[in-house]
Amino acid sequence: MYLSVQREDFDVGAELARLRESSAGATTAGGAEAGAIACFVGLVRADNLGEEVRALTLEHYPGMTERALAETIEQAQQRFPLIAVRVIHRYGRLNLGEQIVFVGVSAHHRQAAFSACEFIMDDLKTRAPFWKKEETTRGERWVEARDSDTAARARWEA
Amino acid sequence: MYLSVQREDFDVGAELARLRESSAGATTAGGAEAGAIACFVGLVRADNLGEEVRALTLEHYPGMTERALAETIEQAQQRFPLIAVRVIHRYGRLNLGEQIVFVGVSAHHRQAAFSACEFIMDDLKTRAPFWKKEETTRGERWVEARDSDTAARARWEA
Amino acid sequence: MLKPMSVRILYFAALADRLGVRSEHVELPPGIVSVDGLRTHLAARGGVWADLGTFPKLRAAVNQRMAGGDAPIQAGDEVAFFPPVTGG
Amino acid sequence: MLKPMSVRILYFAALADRLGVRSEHVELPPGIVSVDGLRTHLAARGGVWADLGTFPKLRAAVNQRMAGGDAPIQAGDEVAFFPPVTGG
Repeated sequence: MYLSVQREDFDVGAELARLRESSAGATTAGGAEAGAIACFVGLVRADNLGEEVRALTLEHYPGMTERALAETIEQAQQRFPLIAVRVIHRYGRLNLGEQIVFVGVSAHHRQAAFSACEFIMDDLKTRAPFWKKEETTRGERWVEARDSDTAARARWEA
Repeated sequence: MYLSVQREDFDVGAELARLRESSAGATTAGGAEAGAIACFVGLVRADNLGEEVRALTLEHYPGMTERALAETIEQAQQRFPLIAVRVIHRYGRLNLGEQIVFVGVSAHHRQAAFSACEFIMDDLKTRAPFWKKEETTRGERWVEARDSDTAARARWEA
Repeated sequence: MLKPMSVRILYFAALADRLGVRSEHVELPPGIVSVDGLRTHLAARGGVWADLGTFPKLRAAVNQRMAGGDAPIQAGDEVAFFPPVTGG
Repeated sequence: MLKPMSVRILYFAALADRLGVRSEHVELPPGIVSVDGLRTHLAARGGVWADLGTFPKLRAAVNQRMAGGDAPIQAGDEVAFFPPVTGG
């Protein structure tokens, strides 16, 4: 597991290369190697609920953020047979189109990789202590939590 | 839509950068920008059904392959609200750990991106005319199609 | 006689903006044993603090873990109040 | 009198290995109008071609589209026979 909460941008290609490296075990051991990598990147979108967003600032709760993300990853590892997981979440001011979050997961089979990647995003959205303040054409405003995110997380308990 | 059937390896970081570029529309249009990118990379695994795999050769049906992958992408675009899609599938001889397939999808929201990425893999697995021949410690053998892949594709029709 | 209990309190995002405070150390009188008890005590300070009592969908964490209103608090704890999270 | 019908036929993967042939052009007698009809005609050539009739889970494509056994075939078509696909 690798987890980082950082102000700086990240290089998705480099992150995926590291995920691949940490997923390739000793070839003689048999079975340690990944057949599937799923990844997700969240970006700052221009248009949120009809108003134009120019940038956003992500506030977070240092310490608790890392703890919450680690718990999310541990839950994913308990639920799905995974080989390696990398999660990066940025904070601070981000412009339109910038990268916010990276989730990369490797597994023997694609369904575990897809499910874990989606689970991590759904869990993180309802648990990790980040708050977005948007700069729109009509001024600043804090983003409201979405019921759809709560519903997305609830699917995993059905 | 971008689609390539090729012998050469691909650079996932560059592919994701291109996906991001083609997903960032005119900011004044509002709504053309992606908030989510989901991607999948399939790798040659060491261990398949208990025998050690050293390499595999992917045979394909030139012409039909491109047509089938284009149909898969079109189906995904009809089913989910997507912004951009990139699919690369390799053929020829691939060593252990090498990349076989890349699927990258951008969308406004993460659920469409995740679903489309998984749908494309499930559809491709049952429709695109590729066949894998493995080199194992016990010689060469053609990989048998898996019932689990047929089942994975069938989920989308439920 | 019971000693006063010291806790650290953090506020985040829209709540911190509303209160104009991001963190404080408070000495609590005896009898405040839960997150809800603490919230009521702080809101009773009046003025802008009344908003803490009525803030919609308020969430809390004790020692950096999500906590419900009946979660216990002890001397030395770090308690945080904030709106629902919106990361990712 | 009906003219013979010319079609191009492709074989892939384990099937091509078994037959020792990857492609051929054949002139078909009148009356062969479907994928299944073509398969039966080819298998009737005997020898290794009998395997085409019994090959398990055989799939087919007509003009590079997946086709069932009752799919029609016409002069000039490209017909392919192959095992279930295993890409991805």
